[in-house]
Amino acid sequence: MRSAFRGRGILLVPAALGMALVVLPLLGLVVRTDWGGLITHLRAPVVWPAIRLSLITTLTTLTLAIVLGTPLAWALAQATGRLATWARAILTVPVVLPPVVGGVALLLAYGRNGIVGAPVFEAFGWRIPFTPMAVVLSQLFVSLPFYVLAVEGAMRSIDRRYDRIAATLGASPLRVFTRIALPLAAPGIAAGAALAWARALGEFGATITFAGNFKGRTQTAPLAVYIALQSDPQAAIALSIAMLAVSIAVLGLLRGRWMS
Amino acid sequence: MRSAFRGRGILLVPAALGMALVVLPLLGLVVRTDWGGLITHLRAPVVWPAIRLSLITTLTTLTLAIVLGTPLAWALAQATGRLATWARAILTVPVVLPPVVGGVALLLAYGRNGIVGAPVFEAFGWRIPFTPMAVVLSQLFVSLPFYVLAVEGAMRSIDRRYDRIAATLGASPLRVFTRIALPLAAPGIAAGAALAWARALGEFGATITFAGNFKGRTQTAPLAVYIALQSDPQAAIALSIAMLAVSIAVLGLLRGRWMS
Amino acid sequence: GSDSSGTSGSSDTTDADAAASEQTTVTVLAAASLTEAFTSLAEDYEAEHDGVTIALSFGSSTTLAQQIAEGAEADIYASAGRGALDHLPENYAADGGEELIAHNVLEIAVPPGNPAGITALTDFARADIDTVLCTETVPCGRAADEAFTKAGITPTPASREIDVKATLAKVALEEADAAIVYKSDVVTAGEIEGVEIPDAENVVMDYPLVWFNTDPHTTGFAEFVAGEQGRQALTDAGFTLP
Amino acid sequence: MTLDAHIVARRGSFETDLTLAAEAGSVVALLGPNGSGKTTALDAIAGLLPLHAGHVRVGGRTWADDSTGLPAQERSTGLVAAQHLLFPHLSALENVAFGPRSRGMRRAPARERAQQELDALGIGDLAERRPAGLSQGQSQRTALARALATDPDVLLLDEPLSALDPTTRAEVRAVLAHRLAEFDGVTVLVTHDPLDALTLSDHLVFIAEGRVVQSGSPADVIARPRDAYVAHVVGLNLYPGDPLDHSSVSTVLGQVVTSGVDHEGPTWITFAPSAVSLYPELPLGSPRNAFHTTVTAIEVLGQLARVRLATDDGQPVVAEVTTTSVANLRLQTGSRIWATVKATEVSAYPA
Amino acid sequence: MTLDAHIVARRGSFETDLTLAAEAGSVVALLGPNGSGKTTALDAIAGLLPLHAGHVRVGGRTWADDSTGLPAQERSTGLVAAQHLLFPHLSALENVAFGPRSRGMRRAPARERAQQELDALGIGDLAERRPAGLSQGQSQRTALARALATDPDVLLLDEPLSALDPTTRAEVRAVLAHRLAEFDGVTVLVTHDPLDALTLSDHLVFIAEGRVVQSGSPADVIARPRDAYVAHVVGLNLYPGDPLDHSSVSTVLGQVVTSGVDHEGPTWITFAPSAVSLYPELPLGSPRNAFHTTVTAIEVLGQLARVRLATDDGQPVVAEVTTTSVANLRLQTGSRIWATVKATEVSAYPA
Ligand SMILES: Nc1ncnc2c1ncn2[C@@H]1O[C@H](COP(=O)(O)OP(=O)(O)OP(=O)(O)O)[C@@H](O)[C@H]1O
Ligand SMILES: Nc1ncnc2c1ncn2[C@@H]1O[C@H](COP(=O)(O)OP(=O)(O)OP(=O)(O)O)[C@@H](O)[C@H]1O
Ligand SMILES: [Mg+2]
Ligand SMILES: [Mg+2]
Repeated sequence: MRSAFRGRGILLVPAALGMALVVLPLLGLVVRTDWGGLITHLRAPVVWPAIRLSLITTLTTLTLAIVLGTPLAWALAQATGRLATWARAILTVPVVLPPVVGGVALLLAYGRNGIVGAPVFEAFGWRIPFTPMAVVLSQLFVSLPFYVLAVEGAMRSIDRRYDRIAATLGASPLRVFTRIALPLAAPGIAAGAALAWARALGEFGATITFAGNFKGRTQTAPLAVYIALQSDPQAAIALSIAMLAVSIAVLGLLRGRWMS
Repeated sequence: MRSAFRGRGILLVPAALGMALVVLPLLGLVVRTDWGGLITHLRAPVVWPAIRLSLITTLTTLTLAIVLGTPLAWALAQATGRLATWARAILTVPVVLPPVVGGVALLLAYGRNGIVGAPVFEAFGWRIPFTPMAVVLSQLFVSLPFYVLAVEGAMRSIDRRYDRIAATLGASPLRVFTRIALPLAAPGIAAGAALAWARALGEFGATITFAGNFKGRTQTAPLAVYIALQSDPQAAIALSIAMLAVSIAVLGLLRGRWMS
Repeated sequence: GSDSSGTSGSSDTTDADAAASEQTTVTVLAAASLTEAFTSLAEDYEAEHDGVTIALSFGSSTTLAQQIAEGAEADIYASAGRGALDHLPENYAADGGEELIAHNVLEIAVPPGNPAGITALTDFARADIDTVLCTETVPCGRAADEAFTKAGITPTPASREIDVKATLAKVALEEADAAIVYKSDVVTAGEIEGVEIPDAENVVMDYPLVWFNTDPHTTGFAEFVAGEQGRQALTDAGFTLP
Repeated sequence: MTLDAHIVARRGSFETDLTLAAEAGSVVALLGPNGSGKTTALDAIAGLLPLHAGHVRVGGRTWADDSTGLPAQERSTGLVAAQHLLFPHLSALENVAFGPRSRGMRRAPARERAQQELDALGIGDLAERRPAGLSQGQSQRTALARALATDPDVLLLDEPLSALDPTTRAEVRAVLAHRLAEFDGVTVLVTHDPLDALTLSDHLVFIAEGRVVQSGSPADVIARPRDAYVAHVVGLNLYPGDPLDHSSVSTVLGQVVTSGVDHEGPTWITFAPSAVSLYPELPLGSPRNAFHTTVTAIEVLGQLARVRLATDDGQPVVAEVTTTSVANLRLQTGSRIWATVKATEVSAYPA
Repeated sequence: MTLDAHIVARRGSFETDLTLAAEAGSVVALLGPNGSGKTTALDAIAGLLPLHAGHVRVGGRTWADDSTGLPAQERSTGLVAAQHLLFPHLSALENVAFGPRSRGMRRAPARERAQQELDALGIGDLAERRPAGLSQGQSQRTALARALATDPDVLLLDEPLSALDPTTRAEVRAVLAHRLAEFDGVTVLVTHDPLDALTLSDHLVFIAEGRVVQSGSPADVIARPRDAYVAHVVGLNLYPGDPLDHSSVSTVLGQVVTSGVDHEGPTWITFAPSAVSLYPELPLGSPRNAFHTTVTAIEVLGQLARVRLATDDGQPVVAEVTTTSVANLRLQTGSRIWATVKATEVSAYPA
C-alpha cells in the first residue's frame, strides 16, 4: 500500500525494459552533446524565431485539437454503429500516412488548386499554404487523431451510469458532456493533450511540404533542426535538446499540477 | 436513447469540423489519385517487399509495445510521486523529437559506436543498424510512448476499488494486473494499440536515419513512398493509398470485432 | 560552420518600413544543399537593396517543385539536378528565365581521420568495411551508380540511404566507413572529411536557377546569384562553376 | 400530476409487464422479491430503459408509448438509484445543486436550495465533501437530497433508506413523509422494508417476476394478502385452501377451523404469528387448530422472538413468542413442538 | 483464529480509535450511526487503509502494527463491501471463483466451489450472468458468496443483507448463521438491522464517532443499554437519571418509579415500548408513571403500531400498541395523549 511499486517485481521488468528503450537513445543524445558549445549554438539567429513559432503554432494547434477533438471523441465514445467504427479507422489514417504524403494531401485539399483551397482563394483571395496557418493545419492533421483516440479511450472507460443519472436530473447532452464526461475523463484528456502537443511540436514532414520552410513564418523548430543537421549536426542536436528541455519542463510541470 | 447522436447538435458542429479536417486532405488524395494507373503502380517490384516488411515489423513492434508498454502504463498509473511525473514527461520526448534526430539518437545508443551498440558489437559481433531489428527499434522508439500514455490514461480512469477488492481476495499484484486492470482497461488498450500500430506503420524519419533503406530488409512502405515521391508522385500516392487501405481495413475490422 | 547571422525576419521589416520605401518580397525556393550559400547571398542582397526582403525556403528539390505546381507563389526556384524540373508546370519559364548557376561533383565522405583508409572508389567493393550510398532514385544515388559503372566496380553497400542527410549521418557517427555524396555536402558537413574522385570517374550535377517573372528584384536577385558574389559564395560552399 | 403507466420492458431475457397508476400527490410503494423487476420499472419510467410496449403518461403528457420516447432529460423525474451514483468529482452540495442548475436555476439560489435539502436530511455540514469522503448512509442521504432538489413530477426512489441507521432512518422517514405529503407529483417508492411502505405510501403494488401479484391500500393488503411473499412481508401466515363448510377449510396444513367462511371456491386463510401458541405437548382446551412442527430457526429481537417452524409436510409456520417462552420451552433449531391457533384468529377470504 | 485489534486510523479529518477483540469462531456485530466509522474499521482490518497507530493481530500473527503492514493480499480476509463491487467484466461465477483461484485453487474445483456458494444463497441459476445483469439483491448475494468462497480467517461483512427482500433475507440469514456456526475464523458484521445483529452475533460493539460506546453480549446490551442510540436500536426507551430512594429515580422525564434501585450514583432507566399504555385521560389505578405527551409520528407495521411521543419537555418516548388501539384512540400526529408505564416494567441500573 505504501509504495506504488512494492511487490510488483515481475511487472517491473518489462516496464523498466520499455522505459530503457526510450531513455537509452536520449541518453546517447545527451552524452554526445557538445555541452560547452550549447549556449553558442542556441544563440544562433535561427533558433529563437523557430522556437517561438513552434510554441505559438503548437499552442494554437493544441487549443483547436481540444476544442474540436473533445466533442469528436465524445461522439465516437457514444456511438456504437458501423459508422463510428469506420470513422475511427479513418481517423488513424493521418497517423499511418508518411508525413510527407500528408503534406501533399494537405496541398491537394487546401492548396490554391485544392478542393477547399481553390474556392476559398477565389472568394476571398486567401492563400493558405506557406503561412503560419498552414503550419497549424499540418500539425492539426497529424496530432488531432492522437488526441481524439486517446480521449475516446478514456471516455469509454467512464461508468455510463453517471451520464444517465445526469440526464434524469434534466441535464442536456451538452451539460452532461461539459459537467460529467469532461471532468471524469480528465486524466485521459490530459494524456491526449500531452500526446497531441508533443506530436505537433515534433511535426516535420507535412509542415515542410505544405507550409514550406520560411524563417520566422513557417520554419518551426524541427525544420530548423533539419536544416542545421546537414551543415552543423552539433547545432542541430543543441536545438533538439532545447526543444526537449522545453517540452519536458512544460509537460512535467503541467501534469504534476494537473493530475495530482 | 435510441440514436447516439440525437439531441447533441451543438456538440456535433465541432466534432464534424474536426472530422472534416482529417477527411478533406484524404479526399484530396483520393480525388487526385490516378485510379487507372493504380494497379500498374502497385505492380512495381518495390511495392510488395515494402508492404510485407512493414507488416512484419509493425506487428513485431506492436507485440513488443503491448508486452513492454502495458506493465509500464500500469506502473505509471499506480505511481503518484514526482518520479512518475518525470518518467511520463520523458516518455513524451520521442514524440517531440524530430524523427531524424530520433534516428541519430538511436544510432548513438545502438550504433556500432553507441553506448549499447558498441559493447554488443564487441561481445557478439552483432550490428544492429541496417537490419530489420533496427526498423523495429525505430518504430518502437516512436510508437511506444503513444501506447503507454494512452493506456495509462485509460488505466487511471478505472475505479481503483476493484483492485483493492481483488487484493483482499488474495490476488497478487500480477493477478490484479492481468485479471482486473487489463480487462477493465481494454478499450484504452485497444485505442492505444491502434495508435501505436498506426504510428509504427507510418514511421519514417527515425527509420531512414537509423535503419537505412535496403529493399526487402529495411525499406518499409513509408520509405518506398518517400523515394517514389521524389521521382514519381503518382506512384507514391498509389502506394500510400494501398497502405491506407490496409490500415483502415485492419483497424476497422479489428475494432469492430474487439470493441462491440 | 553554422553561423548564418543577420537576416531579420521578413515580417519585422514589413512592419517597420511599410509606409516608407516601396516594399517587395522575393520568394526563393532552393534545394537544401544551397542553404549556406543562399542564406549569405540573401543577406548581402538585402543589405544592398533597402526595402527588399528575400524570403527563403529550403527543402528537397522535388518537394519544392511540387509546391510550385500546387500554386506556391515562388519568384525563384533553384534545383539540385534537372530531374525535379519535370515536376514544375509546363512552360514554367515562359514569363521569366532559367540559368545554370553551379555544378556539384561527387566525393567520397569518410569519418574524421578516415579510419578505414579509404582512397578510391574501389574501396566500395571491400568486404571488410561498411559503406552506404544514396538510393537509386535520388540524384546522389543515381550519380554514384553512374560513377561505379564508369569505374567498372560493383559496390556492396550496407544500405542505400534515402537522402544525403541520412547518408552523412551514418558517416558522421562512424556507422559507415565511407559514403558517396556531393562535394558541397562534405564541405558544409563540418566534421566529415572528403576523398576526391578523379574526373574520369566522376559525375556532375547541374544546379539550374529558374525565375518565374521579370519583376526587377526577382531578376535582380537572380543576377546577383549568377554574378560575381554569387559565384564566390557557391565556390565557398563547395560547388564548381559552369 | 397523475401517473398512468403500462410498462412492458426487457432487460436481457427478463421481461416486465405491469401497470402502475397513481393519483396526483400519492405515493405508490413497489414491493417484490429480489429480481422481480422493481428497478427495471423505475428505469423505464425515468427513460433509462426503452419501453418495448405499453406507455408512460404523466399529467396528461405522454412520456413514452409506441411512437414516442422522450429522452431522460425531458422527463421530469427525480431518481434515487439503489447505488446512489453520486458524481464523484462534485461535492455533496454540487451534486445536489446539479439538478436545479440543469433545469435553469442560477448558481446562487441552486446552491442555497441544495444546502437546504442537505440540512433537512441532517448532512448540511458535509456539503463540501466529495462522495469519496462520505459514508454509505451519508451518501444515500445526499442522493435523496439530489432527487428531491429537482422538484420533479415523478419521484422515483429505489430503496432510499436502506443504508441508514435506525435512528436516522426514522428521522429521514419522517422528513420524507412530510415532503411527500406536500408534494403534488407522484412518488414511486421501491423498498424491502414493510415499515417504509406502510408508513409512507397510499397504495401498495406487489410484483413478482415482472407481473403485479397484488395491489391495494395498505389496510387492504394487510388484511387480505393473496400471496405467500405478501403475507411474509406483512407478517402473516398465509395458505391457500378450499372451504369444507361454514367454519372449516381444507388447506396444505390439513383441515383448519376458522372464525367463519361465508363464500365458496378457492380461499386464503391467514393468521398472525402472534396468534400462534407453542406447547411441548398437544394441549387440551379451546384452541381448535394444532400442528406438530419442527423448529427451523429462531430470531430474537429484543423482548420478542420469531420462531420459524415447519410442519411434517414442510409447510412453513411462523410464531411470535416472548424470549422468556423460548427459554422456558428450551427451544432450539430441531426441537419438536406443537403449534396451536385459536379458530377466532384464523380469517378466511376468497382467493 | 482470534482477532485482537486496536484500530487508530484516519480518513480525511475523521479518526477512529477503537478496540475489537474476538474469540476464534465468534461473530462480532459492529453497530453505530451513519458515519461512525464502521466501514473505516473494516477497511483497516482488511489492509485497505493503513493504521495510524495500534495493531491488528489474527491468530497470533501480526497483520499490522507500528512496524508492519501486510498488504491486503497477504491477509486472509473475506470482505463484502457495502457497494458490492463485483468485477464488472466477470460473470457471477467467475467473481466468486476469483478468490479461490487467487489463493491457488485450480480452475475446475474453484468453479465448482463457486457454484456451491451461489447455490447456497439461492442464485445458482444466475452463475453465468455479468453483474450488469443482476438486480441489487442478486448482486449482494454474489458479493457475499465471493467473500465466503475464500475461507478467510477473518470475514468482514459490511451490511451484507441490506439489499435483500424480507423472505430472502430470512433465508440468507439462516444460511449465514449456519455457515458462521461452522466457521472457526472471526466474523465482523456491520449492520443497521438489530435482527441481524442479535440473531447472528455473539458480541455487540456499538460505536459512535469512531469510539466504542458500549459492548457486550446481546442479552447484556438489550437488558442494559447505556446510550440512546443503543436503546433505540434494541427497541427500548432509555433515560439517564439519579436515584432518589430505593424505588424512584429522578430523570429527564421527571420522577420515575421503578421496580427497585439497589445502587447509588448515576443511573439508567429503561422500559420497553410495549410496556407503554396510552390513555386519552389520566387513568386511576396501578400504573405509577404517567406522562402527558404529544404524538409526533405513527408507524404502522402489520398488526402493531409504533407511536412516537414527545413529553412537554421534548423528551422522546416510544410506545408500541395494536393498530386497533390507534384507531380506537383516534391517534394522529399532534394528538395529546397520556402515556403510562407500570413501575414493574421500569428497570434501573448503574450508568
Ligand atoms: N442483462 C440481463 N439479462 C438477463 N436478465 C437480466 C439482465 N439485467 C437484469 N436482469 C434480470 O432482471 C430482473 C429484474 O431486475 P431488477 O433490477 O429490476 O430487480 P429488482 O426488482 O430491482 O430487484 P432487487 O430487489 O434485487 O433490486 C432480475 O431478475 C435480473 O436478474
Ligand atoms: N476523506 C474524508 N474526509 C473527511 N471525512 C471522511 C473522509 N472519508 C470518510 N470520512 C468520514 O469518516 C466517517 C466514517 O466513515 P465510515 O464510512 O467508516 O462510516 P460508517 O460507520 O461505515 O457509516 P455508514 O453506516 O453510513 O456506512 C464518516 O463520518 C465520513 O464522513
Ligand atoms: Mg432493484
Ligand atoms: Mg459504512
